[in-house]
Formats: sequence, structure tokens, C-alpha cells
Amino acid sequence: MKKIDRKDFLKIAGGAIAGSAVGTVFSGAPFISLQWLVEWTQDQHVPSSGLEKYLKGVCEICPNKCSISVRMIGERAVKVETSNSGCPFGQTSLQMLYHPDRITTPLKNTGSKGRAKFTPVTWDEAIKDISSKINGIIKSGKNDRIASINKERNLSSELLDRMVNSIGSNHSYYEPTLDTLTAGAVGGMLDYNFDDADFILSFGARLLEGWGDSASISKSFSRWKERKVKFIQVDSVCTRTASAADEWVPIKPGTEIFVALGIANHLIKKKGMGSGAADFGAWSAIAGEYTPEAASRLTGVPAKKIEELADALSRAKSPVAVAGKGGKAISSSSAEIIAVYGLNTIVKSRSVTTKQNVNFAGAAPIQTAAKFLAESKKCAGFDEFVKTKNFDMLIVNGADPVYKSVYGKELAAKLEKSFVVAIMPLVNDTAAYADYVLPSITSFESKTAAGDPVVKPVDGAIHAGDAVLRIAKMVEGLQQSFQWKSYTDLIALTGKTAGAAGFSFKGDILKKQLADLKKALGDANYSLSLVPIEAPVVGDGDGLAFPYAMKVLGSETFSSGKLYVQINRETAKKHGICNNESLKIITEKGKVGSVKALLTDSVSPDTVAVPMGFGHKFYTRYAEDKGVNPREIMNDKIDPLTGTASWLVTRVKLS
Amino acid sequence: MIINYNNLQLILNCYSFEFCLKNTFKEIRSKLVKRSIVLITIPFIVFTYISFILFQKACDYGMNLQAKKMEPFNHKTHTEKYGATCETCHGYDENGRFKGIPTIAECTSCHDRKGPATSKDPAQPLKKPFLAKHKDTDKPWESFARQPDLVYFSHKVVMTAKFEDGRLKSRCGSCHGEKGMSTSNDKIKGKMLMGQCEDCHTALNLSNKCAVCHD
Amino acid sequence: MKKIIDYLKNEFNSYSKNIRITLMVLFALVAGFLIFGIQILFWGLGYTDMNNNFAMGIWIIGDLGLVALGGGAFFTGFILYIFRNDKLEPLINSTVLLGFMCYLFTFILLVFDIGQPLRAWFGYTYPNWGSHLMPQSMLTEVVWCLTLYFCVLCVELIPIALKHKILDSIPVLHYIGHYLHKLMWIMAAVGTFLSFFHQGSLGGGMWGVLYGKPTWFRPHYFFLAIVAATAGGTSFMLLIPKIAEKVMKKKVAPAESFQSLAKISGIMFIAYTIFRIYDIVVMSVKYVPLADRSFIDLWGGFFGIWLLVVELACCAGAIVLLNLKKFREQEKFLFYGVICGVVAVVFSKFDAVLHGFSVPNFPWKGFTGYFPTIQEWVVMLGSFATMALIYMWFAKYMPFFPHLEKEKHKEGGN
Amino acid sequence: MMKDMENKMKRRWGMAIDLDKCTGCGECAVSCAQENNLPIFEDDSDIPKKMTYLDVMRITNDRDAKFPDVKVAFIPKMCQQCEGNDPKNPQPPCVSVCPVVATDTGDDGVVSQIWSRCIGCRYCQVSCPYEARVFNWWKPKYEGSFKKSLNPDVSIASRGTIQKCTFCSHIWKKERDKAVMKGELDINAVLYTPACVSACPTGAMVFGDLNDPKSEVSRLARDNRAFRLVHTIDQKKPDEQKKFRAIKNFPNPKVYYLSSKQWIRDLMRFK
Repeated sequence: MKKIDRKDFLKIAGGAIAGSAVGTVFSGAPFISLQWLVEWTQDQHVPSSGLEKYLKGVCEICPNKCSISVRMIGERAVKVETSNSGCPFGQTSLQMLYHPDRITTPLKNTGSKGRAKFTPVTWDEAIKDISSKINGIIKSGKNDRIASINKERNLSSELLDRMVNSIGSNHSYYEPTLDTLTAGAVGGMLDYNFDDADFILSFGARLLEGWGDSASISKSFSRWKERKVKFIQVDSVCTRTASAADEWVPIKPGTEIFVALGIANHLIKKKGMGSGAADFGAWSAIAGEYTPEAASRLTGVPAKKIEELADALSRAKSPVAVAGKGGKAISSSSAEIIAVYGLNTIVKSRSVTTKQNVNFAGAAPIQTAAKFLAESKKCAGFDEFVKTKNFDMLIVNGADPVYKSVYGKELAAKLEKSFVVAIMPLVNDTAAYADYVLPSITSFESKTAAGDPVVKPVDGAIHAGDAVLRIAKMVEGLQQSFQWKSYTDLIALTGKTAGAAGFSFKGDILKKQLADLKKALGDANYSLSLVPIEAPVVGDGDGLAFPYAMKVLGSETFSSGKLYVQINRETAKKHGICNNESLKIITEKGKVGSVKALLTDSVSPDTVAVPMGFGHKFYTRYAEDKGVNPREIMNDKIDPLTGTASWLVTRVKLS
Repeated sequence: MIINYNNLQLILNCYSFEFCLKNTFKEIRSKLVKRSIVLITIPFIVFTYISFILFQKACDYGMNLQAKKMEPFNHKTHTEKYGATCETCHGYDENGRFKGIPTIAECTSCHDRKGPATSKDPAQPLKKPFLAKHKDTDKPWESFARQPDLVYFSHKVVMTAKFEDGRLKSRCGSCHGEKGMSTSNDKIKGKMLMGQCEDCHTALNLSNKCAVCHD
Repeated sequence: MKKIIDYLKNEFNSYSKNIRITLMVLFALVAGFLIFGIQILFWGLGYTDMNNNFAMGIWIIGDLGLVALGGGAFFTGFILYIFRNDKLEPLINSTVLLGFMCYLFTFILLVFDIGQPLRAWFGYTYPNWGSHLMPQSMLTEVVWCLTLYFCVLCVELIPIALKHKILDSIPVLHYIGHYLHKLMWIMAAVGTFLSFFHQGSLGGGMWGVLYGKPTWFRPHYFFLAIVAATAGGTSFMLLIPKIAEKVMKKKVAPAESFQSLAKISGIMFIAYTIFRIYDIVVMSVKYVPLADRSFIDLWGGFFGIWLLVVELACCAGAIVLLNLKKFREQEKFLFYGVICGVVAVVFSKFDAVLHGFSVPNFPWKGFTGYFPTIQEWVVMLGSFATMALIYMWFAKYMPFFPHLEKEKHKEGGN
Repeated sequence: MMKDMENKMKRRWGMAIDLDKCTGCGECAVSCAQENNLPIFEDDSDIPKKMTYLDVMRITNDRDAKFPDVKVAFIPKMCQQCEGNDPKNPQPPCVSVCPVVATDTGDDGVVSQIWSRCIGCRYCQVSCPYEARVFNWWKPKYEGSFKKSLNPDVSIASRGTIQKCTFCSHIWKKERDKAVMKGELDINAVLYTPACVSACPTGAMVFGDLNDPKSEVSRLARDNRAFRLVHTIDQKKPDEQKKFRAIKNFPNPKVYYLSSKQWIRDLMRFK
């Protein structure tokens, strides 16, 4: 046998290596390790399992408080089951509950305001600091310079109202909603009975896009289809509601009121109908100028169509005329709300009734409060307050006035100079200016009239009502009127309503607003009209924080970081705009941009349809820096009755 | 494109093939090649065998996911002496979910925390010293046969499936082995492989479509 | 270490300026290929411009093109070994290498193209074979045939590598190389058989079976792709040695080899063009109307009907320039002819992918555009650059062109 | 489901969507996302790469009409669960092309997709004429506490895999389990409702068994308002239909759309 030399050794080694390779492959180890490698590199997550059960809960995303069923896996809530009676906003409530950007401890502003730079502090520290600030303001005799802005009427907002009023300030406001607007114009909330109605005429009210009680309206809508109820939408853009309606009456933007007046004219003149209200005479005299022909010239709707609508309205047994332009974000001038509500009273509709919110009674204000309450005048609404009043301290409860007011920029400047407390689960554009952000819990974590919370509250967050209570208890002189231990004691007391006061037609308001409107429509410098539209689930902007909202949006709304505005093809041709072109929208107030043009014939000529709800600066990682906020440039004329800037019409040009 | 018939003929005669075979064998016979083949083949076979065994062991170890043995348990005495069936301890929740490992609370439904250590009366609940170490909610054993993640599997449905004549299609032992007769808590199986499920499905003429178990 | 650097420096400086620039560009592309390749493999396909509608992009064009052009290797081998057209012998080494690299980089691009490269082996362990002899999924067939044919090409490549003077001096390797070379006709036969299937399946069958999509659905697409590969592949196998000839300024093969291959390619182009015209006619009168569309409406959007026009024009060019002796024997026209041939086949793949994906699925949607991102370009061009470098290396250091060797011997003898 | 399958499943699940009732509110899509653990990408507004099973498509007839005759409608589009030309041997365009058997037609006619098997070649996506299959172009993210709202019945996909709607077939499995617990062993007796259908606030979506002639969905499928997406084969005469089906080219979806509006049908035709 030959000795093993270097060459042979190489051969042995080669054989060994080849052998190991083959053996390894056939043992299956490489495949299993690859599988592990796949799982490891892809971070394959397996949701933990647990016992399945369904719990009853209340959706508090909007004031309608639908009851829902929540699917639980162990202690986790995994699904909202609405069983054909929910709304898309309610479906996102789990995304709110488990939002990664939820704040779990009070935050104190460090550094300059408007940057959303916070450091966590303890609850005791925060409450002590806030209440000592309030005590200081009371001591210096500026009680009426404390104000509050609420998102909507609920337990915590009533409690906050009570606290602010008890201190001696009138300035507790709500973000503009259908309720606040109608309360200003008509003197109470309107309660529509859509289920029994047999004719629905909507003046720009996007009933199927979040308007009012969206869950019950969708149910009514399918019933209308079955009962063959006529549903007519008067709108300047072919929105979702307009297309789902039986008939869409296209009009020139902002001219809904002229259609209403034309119909009223026809009803009064031709049908001899009327109302017994006090100043109906003065009002009908003004409306008398708008014959169907005159209205037709202003709106672009054929006179015959207006007459047809009037006839149908008068013929119907229980017709409903609906005002309040928009879906989740609603705006309308008081003249328009009165005109449309007027139609209901003229045809004596049984389906529309009024009611009023009632705060729980028994406040014991501090001694000096009465004097301040008498002296300072309460503004008619939220925008008027933001525009005209100054304040030393503002408590924001869930609301986002910096984003949602047309005076957002002015408000931000005022917030920089004052002490701001924000109570909310997610930091929004307003909270970015706050000195303290107090984390509040969401609907599934709070006890409601329906029963116990669905899930345990997030550590560190408490109910907004509890936060208000804790502050109030530290304010000198307020202790006896805030003796409740926790918000749970108040559940039965809040959310009460009563019948509304009398309704007046207010002819003078109509006259003034019509003059303004005509002037705006005749503006040759700004030849286009801005019409806000709403994307599904995003609504008026609150929904954008929830990433699943993006799953619903199509390329006609928001795509690849760009907001699309819809422009009529003819108009675009006239202005030399091509599809997908980047644009800036300019009004007298300023400009926003850039947005992209989407040419479609589904909007009327001379109209720019801009989606609402985009353009947040601070509102979780999902909503930040997405698109533009058209409110920055919208019409800021304040309506004297509602105290809110109405979007009657905003004239714009494009560049 | 021009077919050369002469060349084709050559191919048909297997000229080149034969030629090369002859030469190849001649070379193989030479000592040089023989020695090389031995030198390469032997380590090849040896190392194939070693690495095969080694890596298969390693895979088995890994697939067991290192179940810890916490408390000893004798299945055999429980099933033989006291007539317990698998379901006695590893039953179902109300919604059909398999309970898996029983909690101490279920042990104490037969055993007693305070009873005597020994007794002649078989009905007398006996005291088990290790119970003192645990709370009622504890599960002092770990699962020895794990279903892989991403599989939808209902024990109840499998256990209630019957043939036409009323016989059950599966027993616990079909997948878990004769665990009921074991005296130790040794592992029987690691992660169950999909092939095992599929084999039974095929044998019992059940659907083997993907969505039957996966989602 | 320093020695190596110096060596490389000297080596690099020994080339002419043009070659140096080319080399720098190629190496830059290879470096980019590595960088962006890592990005794609580690962070996903989001960096490409492919999307849910335009699900495959430039890489699949690369795959289809490489396989079709590399398919020339099987056809050339087939003509040489089975039909015994010995005139092609001087080109076969280059052909085999080109085929090998085309298939290798098809694999590489496929690995980049799939979302889970770590699961690529599922194709072998869980193939969708169905209940029949033929696999159910065209992609399964592609994976298997590509693999097997790739192995065949490896075997074919070995004798070329073994001919290197260092390796050739080892007796065992010399014999292995010699006998493998003798057995090459078996390889050619097996390769032809395998290549027949995957040419058809990747180039045509894969698209032709998609019966939901009117742009692609036609049962004869399988065979069209095979004919396209034989026509365009042979052109490609001619083009690359021609370029090598230009770059090296030496005659790499006798003129009659080129002429013979050009003639084959020209004849195949006649067959391909006839088939393609039949295909267009059948599409427009039979298959597209099945889906309520008209053939001409499918040609819209960004790429438009120009893809088809260029393809047919190039086909015509290839037929004229490669079949007429007058043109073929002129160096310049031969060169234009083979370029036409390669472009025609590559454009037929553009047509399948770019046009096929851009066609809207819903009447209310428009044609989709596709603009490959830098990552996609660099990965694709980087792999081409790697191929070019490998080919250059072989041409320089390997006994690659037997004709050249012979010439050298003659010179030495004189 | 390890269940007695000797008396093969008789169910053939299908869906009917009444476009007259659909308001495009998007609740179906959100509910679907929640139920099926849909991943969250950094920028889901990148619509061509968006990950959603149920796409609420906005269609408008401004191709054929001018303002003010334009109309808008919404088409919720999910996987159409095609079955090809032979209902006994369902052959959707996507199943046969998968190289690794990651997708499969179930016994109940639902086209399943197993993401842990998928290699991400996207061939099925290419074959789908309805753009119903979506690809995870980026790594799916469930940031922080979003992980708490994940449904354990649906596995989570990794990057680079295809996902699609499976008619929430995991809900059927759950319902069948519940039935077994009650002693009900006939799986064909168990019905279920997918997440999108149970969420629809207007009741525009109806789900059920197409094999059962008495079910609401099969009644609607036979309605003369019914049509299927894009392909107009249904509107053709029976002998013509037969001719068309002889050449295998019709995916034959099991999702029916209903509309009384002629313009929607007109829009289904390519121009």
C-alpha cells in the first residue's frame, strides 16, 4: 500500500465533505433550518389564543351610542360585531383602543408649543399644576378667561361645562355638529323620523356619509329601497349619497338655499300653504322673490324640476326635508337650515320634531361666578369664540379646534400664549399646543349604561369625566358641587333631552345672508367654488388616525401621498388643467397645496371638490402629513346664529 | 439544416458510444483510478452516515421545542387502577376547545390537599405532597405534542367523527401514541408534521384540501 | 495583499482605454448589483415599481429574454450534434457558455423576483404536479426543466473548462474532458428535449394558459415561444462572438460557421414570422373576442402598438438580411441582421410582459404604466454586466475559440 | 376540518351584492381588515401596492356621459371565488398555475390560499382577471399594541406572500365546531356569514349556498338584475354561452352583482 500523500489526503477530505453535505441534505436539516430562517427573518407572529366570548358594548365614537357586540379572545378584543346595524366609524374603534400612539401617562409640554414635544409626568403632578393654575386665575379675578371646547355632548363634556360655568365662565363650546348648528338656527336639535318618512328631500345633507345617526340612517336607507320611498338629493357634486339616492338634482355649488326658497315660493304661491309662526310673513315676502324661474337662474335647476319637487313634497304624507350640508363634517348657514326646516313646517311634516339638550341640574357655583356670568357674553358658537375672544386657559376635551376651525391658525397663535389642557387618547393638532395632555380612555374601556367595560382600561389612562372631577376637586370652592367619586355615578344623570322652544323664521338673517351669497357667487376674481367632500371612514378627519381607513380609500381620493381634488372636464379644459396635474388652491384667505387634479364629469362645472379630513400636522403616525386641510382657506364669515363659519360657498382659483 | 445521412448512420451504429465505453473501462481498471475511488468513497459513505444521524437528531431535538419536565406523572396507574380515560383530565371547554394539560384544580377534584397519605379504602382521596407546591390554577406539566402554529385544529371534531357503523374514527392514541399506558412523562412526539395528518385523512377518505386545516 | 493589488493594477492598465472604461462600467454595475441585491433580498420587493396590477416587471422580461436567447444554445447544439452540421463546431464553446450563463442568471433573477427567496426550494419539494404526467402548473415545469437543463449545461461546460492548459495537463481531467466531449451528443439530445419544454412553458405556455386574461390566452403560445427561441437564440449565439471578434480584433471563427448559423437563423425567422402572423390573426378573430374585447383595443397606453410594429419590422429585417446571400455575406448587413433578430425576440417578450400587464382588467380603469426603479435596473443590468465579465474572462483565459487556437498554433509553427 | 366527509360537502358558497343598496361606506372593507388581520404598511395610500382583500371600487359613467347625466356607484370587489366552466371540477384561473400548491379549491368551492406555503412568485396574481389577489410588498406591521387585536383564527402572512379573501372560511370552521359541540354532526347543516356581510349596514351583501335553490343568494343569482363582473357571458344566448364555455375562457365567478341601473351593465363592457 502506498503511503497517503498530500494528494490522497485531499481526496479523503473531498469525499468527507461531499459525504457530510449529502448526509445533511438527506437528514432534512437544511429544509427545517430554512423554515426556521424564514420564520425568524420574517418575524412570523402568531396571535395568542384564548377563550372566545362575546361581550356587549356601547360604541361611543359618535353621540348615537349604538350597542354592539365585541368578540373577545381571552382578555383581548378582536372584532366589533355590528350585525348589519353599525357604521364604518364604529368598526375602527378597536384600532382606537389598541392604537400604538395612545398616550398612557399625562404629558407635560417641554420646549416651545406646537412641536408636540412632551415629557411624561404623574397624574398627581399634572392635576396639581392644572388646578393651581385655575386657582390662580380665580384669585386674580379673571374667571371668565377660562374656556373649554368639547368634541360632542357626552358625560365628560357635561361635567366640563359644569366646571367651567361654576367657575364663572360662559365659554364652553362644542365643535360644530349638526346639533350645535340646528340648535343655533332653529332653537333646538331636530329629530328626524326617517323610518316612517315617505319622501326625503336632502339639501346637500350627505345622509349616507356619516350624517347624523349614520347607523340608523343606513338601515332606514335599505328600508326606503324596499318600501320604494323616494329619496332625492340636491347637491353640487355626485357624492356617494347623491349616487345612491333615487334622484340626484345637480345644482351650482352653494345654491341649495335657492332651491329651498324656490320650493317654498311654489308651495306658498301656488298651493297656498303657509306657517303660523310669528315672523313667517316677513320671511315669505323675501322668499316671494324666488319664483321657480328665478331660483332656476341661480341654481341651474330647471324651473319645472323645482315645481315637481315642491309638488312631490306637498303630496307626500310624511315628507322630510333635510338641511346641514356634509356628512360627518357638517356646515350650513342658519338661513339655509331655517329655510329647509321651514319647508317641513309649511308642508306640516310629522316626521321632524325638535328637542333640546339638558345639562344635569344642581350646580353650586363659586361665589364670584354669578357676576362674571352676567357680565361676559357667551358667543353664539365655536368659531366666533376662536375669532373674537381671548383666554388665559383652555381645556380641550377630545376636540381638535386647531384642525377643525377655519380660524385654526389664529387659534394656534392664541394657544401659544395661554395655558392649554387637552384631555384625549391620541395627541392631535390641538394637543400639540397643550401644556398638559391628559390621557383618557376609549369607549370599550369605560363603564356605560349598558354595563361594565369590555376591556380593562389602559394603564395610566382614566375616563375624561374622572379627569375633570379630579381637577374640579382641587379647585377652591368647587368641591361641594363636584362630590361624585367617579364618572360611574353620573351615567344615569347625563344625556337628557327635553322639548325645544318655539321656532322663528328670522327674515332679517335670510335677507343679509342672501345678499352675501350673491356677492360671493358673483366674484369674478375667484371663479371656481370649493365644495368639501368626504371620503369613507376618514369622515371629518378623526378616522385618518386608524390605518384601516386607508384600506377603503381609492385612487380618486388619496393616492401615493397626494390628495386628489375633483374638477369637471370642461372646466379643466377652460383653465388649462390636465389630469394628475399638481395644483394649489387659492382663496382670499390664502392658499393650500399641493393637490392633484382628477378630471371627472361627476362634479358640476366651475367646482373644485376637495376631500375633507386630510392635512393633519400632528395626529398619530398614520395621519400626519397626508394631504392638505381645506379648512385653512375656507370661507370664514361667521354666521350670527350658529357662531360657526359656514361653508356657504368658498370661491377659489387654481394655479 | 442539412441532414448528413452518413453521420446519422454513424450515430445509429453507436460508433462513438461504444468507442468511449471501451476506453472508459480500460481507464477504470488502471490502479490509479481504483485507489482514488476507494480513497474518496469510504469517507464519503462514512460521513454521509454520520452527518445524517447527527442532523436528524439535532432536528428532532429542535422540533421538540425543549419541553421542560416539571412534575412526574404516571399515566398508567391512573388509567389502570382508577379507570380514568383521557377525557377525564384532558377534556373540553364548553365551546369545544381542547383543554390540554389539566390544572391542579382538576387534580384536587380526585386527590385531596389535606387527606391522609395512605389509606386502604380506594374511595378515600389521598394527599399528594406536590400539590402543596402549586396553586389551583397551575399547570405543572408541559405539552409534549405540539400542534404547529398556523393550523386550525379541533380535537372535538376529530374525536366525534364516526364511521357508518358507529365506530369512532380516531382515538387519542392515533396521534399521541399509547400515552395512557406510559409510566413516565417522556416525550412521544415533537411538533406533529403535516404528513401525519394527511396520511390519516387519506386513509379515512377525508378531504385533504388545504383550507381544511389552514387559514 | 499589496502584490495582488499591484498585479491587478498592472493588469488593468495593460488594456486599451475603451476596454478600461467598459470594465469600469461593468464593475460599477456589479457593485450596484450586490448593494441593491442585498436591499431587495432583505427588505422586500416594495422597492420595485411592480404592484398588485403590474405583478411582474423588468426581471421577468430579463428571464424570458435570457431563456429565449439562451435557448439558442440548445438549438445550435442540436444542429451540431444531431444533424452533424460540423460547420458550427468552432462556435459551440461560446454557445455553451452563453447558454449556461443565460440559465444561471435566469435563476438569479427568479430568486430576486419571488417574494420569499428562502422558500424557493418549495418548488422542488411541493411541486404542483397534479394527477397527470405533465405538471399542472407551467411554473413547476419551468422550475424542473430549468434545473435539469441547467445541470446538462453544466456538464456541457465542463469539457470547455477542462481544456485549459493547466487542467488539461492532469491526465484524469484530460480523459474526463475527452470522453465527456465524445458523449456530448447525448447531452445535446437530452438538452433539446428539456429545452423544448421549458422554452415553451416559460416563454409562452406560462402566459398562454391564463384563460382569464385576454391579452395572453391562446393555446398555441407554447409552440410560438419555442420557434421564437430557435430563431432569436441562434441570432444571439451569432451576435456575441461577432462582438467578441470586433473587440478582440481577431477572427474567432471561420466565416462559414457564421454564415451557416446565420442561414439557420434566417430560416427559423421565416417560420417564426409566419407563426406570429397566424397568432395575431387567430387572437384577433377568435381568442380576444371571447372576452368581449377587440384585439386592437388591447394595444393602448404607454407602450402601445409600437411594440408589435417594432417586433414585426425586426422580423422582416432579420428575414431579409439573413436569408439573402447578397446581404448575408456582407459583414455589416450580417451584423444588422442578427441584431434585428435579437431585438425581434426581445420585443416579443416585451410585448408579453409590458403590454400584457398594462392592459386594464376593468373597463373603468386605464392602461397601467410601469417605470422600473433604480433597484430593478441595477439588479438586471448588473447581472448582464456579470455575464459580460464572465464571457470576457473565458474569451481571454480559456481555450474558448478553437479556431483562434488553431490560428495561434499555425503562427507558432511558422 | 377533520370531519366526516364521506357524504361530500354539498355547499357551494356564493355571494350576491345589491349595488342599488350599496352606499360605498366602506364598513365591509374595515370589518374585513379587522377580521383577517390585514397588515398595516407604512404608506397604505400607495394604492397599487395596497393590501386589502375587499376593494370598494368607485365607478362612474363619465366615460359615456357628461355632467349632469353622470352617476357614481360603488362596487365592493373581493375574490370572486371563480370555479371555471365545470362546477364539478372547479378550475379557477389561479389554482392550477401555483407552482407550490399554495392555493387550492376547497370542497365548498372556496379558493383558499395558504400564505405559509406561498413563495411569492405572483403567478396567481397575474392570472387573476379581477385583481383580487394582493401581495405583501412590504413587511406587514402590527405596531405595538395593534398586535392585541389580532384574530387567532387567521394566520399572519409574512412579507413577500400573496393573500386573498377566503370568504372568511375560518368562521365556517368555528361554526361547525360549535355545531359539533351541540351534537350536530352534519356539516352541511351549518351556515355562516363572512365578516363583510355581517357588517354591511344596508344589507346589500347576501351570502349563502348557491347549491341550495331556496337560499336567498341563489334566488338573487337568478334574478334578472344579476350580472357578474366584466364578463358579459351571462347576457348571451344559451347556445352562444355553450360555445364560449367550450373554449375554456370564462372564470365563472361565484359573486353576483345586482343592479337595476343600465349604465352599470353598460360599463361592464369594454369600449
